[in-house]
Amino acid sequence: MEKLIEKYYRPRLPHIWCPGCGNGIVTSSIIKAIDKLGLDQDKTVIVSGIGCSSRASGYLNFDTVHSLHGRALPVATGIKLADPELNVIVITGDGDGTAIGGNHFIHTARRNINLTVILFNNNIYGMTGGQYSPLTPTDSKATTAPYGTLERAFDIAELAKAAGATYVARGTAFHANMLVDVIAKGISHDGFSLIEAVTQCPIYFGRQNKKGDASTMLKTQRDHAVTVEAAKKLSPEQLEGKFKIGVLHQSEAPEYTKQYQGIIDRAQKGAK
Amino acid sequence: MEKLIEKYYRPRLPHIWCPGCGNGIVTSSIIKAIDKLGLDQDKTVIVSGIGCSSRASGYLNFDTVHSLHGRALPVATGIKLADPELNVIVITGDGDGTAIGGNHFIHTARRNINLTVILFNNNIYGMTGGQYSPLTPTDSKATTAPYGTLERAFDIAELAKAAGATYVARGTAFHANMLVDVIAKGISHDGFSLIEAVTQCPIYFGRQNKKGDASTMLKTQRDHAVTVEAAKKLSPEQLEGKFKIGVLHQSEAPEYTKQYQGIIDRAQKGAK
Amino acid sequence: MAKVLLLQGNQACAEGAIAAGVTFFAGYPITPSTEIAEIMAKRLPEVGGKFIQMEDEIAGIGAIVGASLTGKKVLTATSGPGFSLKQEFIGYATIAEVPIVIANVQRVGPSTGQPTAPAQGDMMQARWGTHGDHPVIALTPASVPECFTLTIKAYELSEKYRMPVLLMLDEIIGHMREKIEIPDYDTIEKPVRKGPRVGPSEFKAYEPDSDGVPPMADFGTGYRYHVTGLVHDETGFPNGSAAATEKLLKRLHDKVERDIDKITMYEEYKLDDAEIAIVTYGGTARSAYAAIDMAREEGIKVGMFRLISVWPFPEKEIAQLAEKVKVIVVPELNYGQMVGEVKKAAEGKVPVKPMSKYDSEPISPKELLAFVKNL
Amino acid sequence: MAKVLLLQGNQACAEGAIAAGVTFFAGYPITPSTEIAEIMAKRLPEVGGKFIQMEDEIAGIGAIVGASLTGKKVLTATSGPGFSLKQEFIGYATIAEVPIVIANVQRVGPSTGQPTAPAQGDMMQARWGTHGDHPVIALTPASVPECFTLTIKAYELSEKYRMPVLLMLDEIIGHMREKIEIPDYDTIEKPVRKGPRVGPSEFKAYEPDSDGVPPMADFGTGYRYHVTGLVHDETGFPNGSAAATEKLLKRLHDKVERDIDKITMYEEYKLDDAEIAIVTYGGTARSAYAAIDMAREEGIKVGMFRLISVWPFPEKEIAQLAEKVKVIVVPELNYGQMVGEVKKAAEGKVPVKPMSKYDSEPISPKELLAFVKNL
Amino acid sequence: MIEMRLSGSGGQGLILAGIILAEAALLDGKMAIQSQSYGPEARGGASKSEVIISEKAIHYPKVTNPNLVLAMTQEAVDKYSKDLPADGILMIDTTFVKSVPEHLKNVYHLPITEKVTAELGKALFANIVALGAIVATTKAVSVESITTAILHRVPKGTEDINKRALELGIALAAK
Amino acid sequence: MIEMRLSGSGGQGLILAGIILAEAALLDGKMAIQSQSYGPEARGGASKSEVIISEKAIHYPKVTNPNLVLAMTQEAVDKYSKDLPADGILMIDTTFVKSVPEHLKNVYHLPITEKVTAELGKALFANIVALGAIVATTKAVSVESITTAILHRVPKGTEDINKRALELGIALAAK
Amino acid sequence: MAIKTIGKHCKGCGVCVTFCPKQVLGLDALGKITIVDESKCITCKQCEMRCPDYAIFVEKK
Amino acid sequence: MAIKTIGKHCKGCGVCVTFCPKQVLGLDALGKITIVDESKCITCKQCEMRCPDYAIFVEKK
Ligand SMILES: Cc1ncc(C[n+]2csc(CCOP(=O)(O)OP(=O)(O)O)c2C)c(N)n1
Ligand SMILES: Cc1ncc(C[n+]2csc(CCOP(=O)(O)OP(=O)(O)O)c2C)c(N)n1
Ligand code: SF4
Ligand code: SF4
Ligand code: SF4
Ligand code: SF4
Repeated sequence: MEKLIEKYYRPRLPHIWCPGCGNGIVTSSIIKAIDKLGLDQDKTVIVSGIGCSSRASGYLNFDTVHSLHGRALPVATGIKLADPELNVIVITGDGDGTAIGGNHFIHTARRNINLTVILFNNNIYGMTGGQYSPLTPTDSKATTAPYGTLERAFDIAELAKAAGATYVARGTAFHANMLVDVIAKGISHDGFSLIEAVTQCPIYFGRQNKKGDASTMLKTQRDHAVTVEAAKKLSPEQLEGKFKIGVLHQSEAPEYTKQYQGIIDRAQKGAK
Repeated sequence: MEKLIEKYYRPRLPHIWCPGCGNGIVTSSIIKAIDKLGLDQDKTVIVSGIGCSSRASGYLNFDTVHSLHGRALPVATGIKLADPELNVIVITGDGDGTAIGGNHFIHTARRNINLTVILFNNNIYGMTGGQYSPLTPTDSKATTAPYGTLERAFDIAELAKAAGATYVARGTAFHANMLVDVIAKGISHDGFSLIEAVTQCPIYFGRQNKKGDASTMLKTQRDHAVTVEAAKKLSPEQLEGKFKIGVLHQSEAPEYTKQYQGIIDRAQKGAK
Repeated sequence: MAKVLLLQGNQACAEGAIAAGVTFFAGYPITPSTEIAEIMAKRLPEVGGKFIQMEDEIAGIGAIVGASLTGKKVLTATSGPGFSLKQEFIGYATIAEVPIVIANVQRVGPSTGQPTAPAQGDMMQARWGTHGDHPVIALTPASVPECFTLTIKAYELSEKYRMPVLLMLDEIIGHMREKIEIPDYDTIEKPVRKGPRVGPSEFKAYEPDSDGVPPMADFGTGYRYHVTGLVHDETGFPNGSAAATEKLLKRLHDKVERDIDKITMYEEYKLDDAEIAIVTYGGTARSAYAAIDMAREEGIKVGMFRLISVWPFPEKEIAQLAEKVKVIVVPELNYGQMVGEVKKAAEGKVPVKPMSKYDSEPISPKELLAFVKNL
Repeated sequence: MAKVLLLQGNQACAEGAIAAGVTFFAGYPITPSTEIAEIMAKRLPEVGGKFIQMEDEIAGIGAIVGASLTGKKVLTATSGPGFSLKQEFIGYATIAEVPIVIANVQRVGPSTGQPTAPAQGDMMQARWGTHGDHPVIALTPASVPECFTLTIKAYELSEKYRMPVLLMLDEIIGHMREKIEIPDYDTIEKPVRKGPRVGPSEFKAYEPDSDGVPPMADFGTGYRYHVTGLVHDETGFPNGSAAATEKLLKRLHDKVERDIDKITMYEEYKLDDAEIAIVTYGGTARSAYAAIDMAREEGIKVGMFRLISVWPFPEKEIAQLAEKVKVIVVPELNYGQMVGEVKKAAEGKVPVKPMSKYDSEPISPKELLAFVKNL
Repeated sequence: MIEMRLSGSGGQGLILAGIILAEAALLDGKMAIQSQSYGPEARGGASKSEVIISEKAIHYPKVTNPNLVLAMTQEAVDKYSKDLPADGILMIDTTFVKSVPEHLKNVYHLPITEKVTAELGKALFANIVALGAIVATTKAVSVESITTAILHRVPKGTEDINKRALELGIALAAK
Repeated sequence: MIEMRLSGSGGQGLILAGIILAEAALLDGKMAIQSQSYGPEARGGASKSEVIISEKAIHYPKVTNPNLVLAMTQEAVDKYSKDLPADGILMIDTTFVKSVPEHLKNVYHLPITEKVTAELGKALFANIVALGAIVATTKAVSVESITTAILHRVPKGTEDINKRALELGIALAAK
Repeated sequence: MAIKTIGKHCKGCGVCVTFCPKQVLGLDALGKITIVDESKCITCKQCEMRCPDYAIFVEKK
Repeated sequence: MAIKTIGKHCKGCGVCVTFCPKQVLGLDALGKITIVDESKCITCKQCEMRCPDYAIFVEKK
């Protein structure tokens, strides 16, 4: 890991994240996946939005874009379509990716453009200090929900699938090695890939909801996650209150930027 | 019908839609549903976005809002939450509701706020003259897709369901009576309801894609639609190229504006 | 009973809204405005109102436009990036004449800029941010108590003129805590919306009274009218003729311009005998008071014209000021924004000097004093 | 080989982009700009470029920002409502110094307004539409051939100064068809982006040359740099210190201001001996040529100063004009926008008369002539 | 300088006709500007296409002193012939137009759609017939150039029928 | 007018301390302004809370001539004591601060966190201890008012321990 | 039974003509709705139901 | 085998301490990572894997 840090991180550590924040763990999982696949560092681009998690891009030694809140995906789409040779990885938060960025999320999935999106799901807006997000569980406390949240959270994996994503996986900061694995698979997948990385914000989600310190929150991840394989053997009752990790969905569909070449061929034939 | 027009339409006819456009048919189905349910005309609000279909609000004799492109749902949410006694019906197009308005669509569904959304799906941007929409089938011609569209269309019913909609139905302009029925059910449903109304734009979608005149396009609706009940008896091969009409999904979940009363109660108890 | 409290500007703004009778807030969190949302989330249900956090800023303003149509007084709050996103709907509320109030707590821009540092860089955006011609009313508080009173004032104006009113705070004012005496809310007159005086059958939704403002019916009360962002005539239905277009746009501007003297608010501080006038507003005015006190001790005749209403811009007053003083200084936390308006109004009668600071720090009284002494 | 064609302004704009070497377009349809998208959809694949219709205007500008980072020349096109939505990203491209070109074909506003009728109501929005302090370059063509040449010019400026350049068309110019002689595109010099002159290890992404503009590396070429909308220092990484903030914001403005003479473009029409100067731009300039010809026949000494670059505003030139003529008339299809800038620059030296038309119709030469005669 | 307004309803192809007319003028070595009304009305309701042709530069692109108005529907006559001077040419398609303003002296009553349907089997070419009539009446552009311009714009395979439509229009106006 | 800056790291409760101090001033019938640094650094890195107390109206809300700087971490000393004049009070928590600028004459070395952990079992109340020390040293507000202000702000059930923390601070400074 | 048509509303799309099961309807020379043979009408209201322009109404008497 | 800690990076969250199966690690008075008993370490790298701050590295030798 030390070598990976040397190679893939910019000399800007320590990072700004709070003590115990899971963002550092998820970020290193991304790096390990990149290293595992041997991606060309010069041909790999990381795009993020705005949020604590989206600050990750600044620490990583690639071409990186820290874009606007919610807008990582359009920027990533522009990069990938303009230069399909680049590996484009998107880092986003639950607020960034599914609140203000929700429309880009479903449309990018629909187009099946070959981007790998790692959504850091800490169930809260960390950067702005603890407001609820579309992935905050019902009945949680947040600074904008002093009486508890009413809204249901998205099942972001289901949503991605319904929107057209061809690879959907979930991992956790606790299961960091497995997270590396599902991210690597997502990067290898030729199409839109979503990896939901469940992570802890002990400061804002944890404190307000009495979830304990970082270690306790990691243990909660450990205790509530069930692998897709294990889940198959469990009854609905046994799965109550659990969430699945692993590859949740994978399918084949034409990839957008590759298809686009067909348009060019057609146009140039016509033009001649 | 003549009496319904007298009662529910403003004296502004003829409308601006092109000859053979299905919008007039879908609009009258909404009115018939409203009449069937005997909604209080003074307590019913119609909100639309911008597009040919969204012009419908201007012809209907209720409190009506012709809002901004893509923004009917936030406006409707504001109205409904501010005054839950009002019946709020939303008229939107496939571009208005699922392109620029896609984020509001999934979030309003997630909140399960009691709005009835009738999405006029003509597979194209009519108002601006024939560009493709997120519901344009792959390989169609559009003014912005002279070489044919690459993108896959949303399965908007699946998307709504995955986002949290608790009532999802589909009808067509051809099956106008059945459309009345699924709209009426949607209005009666206590939660977020989406009715996709398949309709024809002979001028822009029809012409560019050689779909024939309005009558021919209506026949296509007739020939490709299969009721949910009938579909159950058909094999996947037999369903190839067909689409289902009827109630596609219905479930129960707490309705947002009703739930909000609980928050007020809690707050006021706390405050005392 | 009145209470003495130590509040942030943002808190005072939220409390002012509650005091004015606001019962609906929709928004999206953004530093340094978030406290307004957070307080409304707590306070609104206590008074039977509703708070909703929307999916983005556009939805936030969209929802308050909807809620306003049902007769509620409504608020949203944001900062630069969110303010940019809300622009399209500000134009909508202007042409559709829907009363709404938007608090913009300014931070350093452009773009994400510096989320936690003060600036006054959205002043011109407040005037020109949305496309097309439109009038604007914008207020800038310079203290915590003024956050409270100007918020109430914003509702008076918004309801009276049926249009968006902007509360242009800055991070200095939004985040500082100071003493505020808050009256019992029951003693505060709640701004009232002018309702129809005729029955639904005679009602024309956009037919103005002699003040240029059409009475507004609440949705759900039987008036069944149409609201659109298209150019429309007195019926409220689209009408794109040259006559209807001109009439509507002119009326929208006129209803504000004819009352500009009533709308204009400013404070004169030691200006009577001043040879140097400082024209400023918001958080920067705090530096000016202090700098002026210091300068006066040194015998320098300087005073302040503090803009309270910034838009419509008090052209007439500034023109008069230009006749009176020898030089006008305009300190601002930006690259030079309102100074352009001051220049325009001064018409070359007096030198107008910008003092632009855009380094994410407030202007200190000493800096301002030094600037004045160096003139 | 040069071709003589009858083209719409919108078409000429799209062809100008192709001629300038644009290979990427992302946008969202909106009247009256849609033809630009439609033509790019057809033309780009022919030249090996890419067109993508995005889910909304925000995504449209977001995608071109991304594509520009890979070294492509990029375009998006829109009209009022979409222009409002793009504002946040315009600020981003400004602070992150990403060259992009945005065509805004103006229609009647505010809000949905009158989608198919001409206006020039977004001129001030072009300057101030995004939050925070930022420089702007905006050009306004007044003919179909100029749509072509100014589009190419927009790329020159955008690439040179690493910033967004706005092409402010109006519906008159966008939709009228007239004669244009189009040269062989191979003969047109394609604007070139200044690349790094050092290797990746020495490269500091935001270290400016003496012209204030940092060389820009294409993504994917090994320079591995960071792009952010936060205030940053020469490394490109966030740095919110007062020194870094001031330095960055000052440089962003300076790189344009220092070259204002090079950027400024205008046309003088029969201005030499003029006593009355008409200052105008875009579609309204067409009325002015005609009105001036008519007036001259009647012996009235009137001429036109036609703004070609509107932002940065040619203050110096207008100040000089104010010394020379007896009165300045500013006809515009809006409630009075650029006239404010003219006033500011004239500093009271000469009366500046707005001739504002905002009824969705162009100003006819006769109307303008009558106005001039009535002065 | 000649200023012409071609008006009718959305589907009648008058925008294309205006473009062709302007392109023909360019072929003649003249200057030309074409503009049109946009919007929902361009689909169903009244629509117009304006063409100005001149030897010199044309500044103002809109028709202010029309020399000719072609009106293919009643609504178009009512809406778009108002500013036609008494001696200006009003050309109407009698198939759809029943009444014309009384003060006009130069009205061409042409059964355009009726004729084209009868002779060529399709109303579709009415716009080209109208062009023929306009060119014959005004000599705004040469017959050669209008023919070239038409052939340049129409779909392959319809050249002949379009030529016949043009001739039909020229003949109609000659009557 | 007294200007104070309370600085340390994000979790040390200094923003609350500043608010309490200002509220105590109001209770004393004085004017007070409190402001603070925001942002990511308010979480982990150095953070500051400024309080100005005066008999008269306070215009400028930021501390420009600090009379006292409290620094609860080394980073805070380095960052926030720069503008402290030689005779200004620097109060440091010796638990975390190891070095102080040499020119300062009035440095209070207080083992705040160490002491509070030892005596009250929890570092949590260090901010209240610091308040006690500040009040004892500067007399900026009355002990009565600071006590009332503290009790008004702290969670129910922690009143006693907070009072003890305050007293601990007063005692510490007295040494 | 009575068929009522509103010429002002009719845009001549022909939908009613197509879906009338009894060939009751037609379009006139100007392309507007016209009743060819009212006697054949079985008041099934297919025309009324699908007329996009509210230009034809059928009443059962 | 060697455990390397980087005090400057460590924020004292205690995650490594919690998940070390062998009680090798602890926090010092200032709340920073400290090695209590290196000899017990089984180089399972649980600490390295989950340290959010890249403040601890374990090498197998
Ligand atoms: C347009 C806009 N709106 C709001 C904000 C303020 N903002 C910054 S980050 C953020 C939410 C971050 O939440 P999330 O994406 O979940 O990331 P986290 O900080 O939790 O990692 C918000 C609301 C902004 N920067 N821009
Ligand atoms: C912000 C904004 N962007 C774009 C437009 C232009 N516009 C108007 S309607 C429309 C699309 C309409 O398509 P759809 O919603 O499918 O409705 P239809 O016209 O097909 O019924 C567009 C792109 C606009 N008015 N506002
Ligand atoms: S606020 Fe939460 S998400 Fe943000 S850095 Fe701190 S712990 Fe992590
Ligand atoms: S363009 Fe299409 S959708 Fe719009 S009115 Fe015409 S037929 Fe209907
Ligand atoms: S490698 Fe394993 S045993 Fe060794 S210190 Fe780390 S967690 Fe403990
Ligand atoms: S996990 Fe890392 S940051 Fe946390 S205590 Fe251990 S070494 Fe320090």
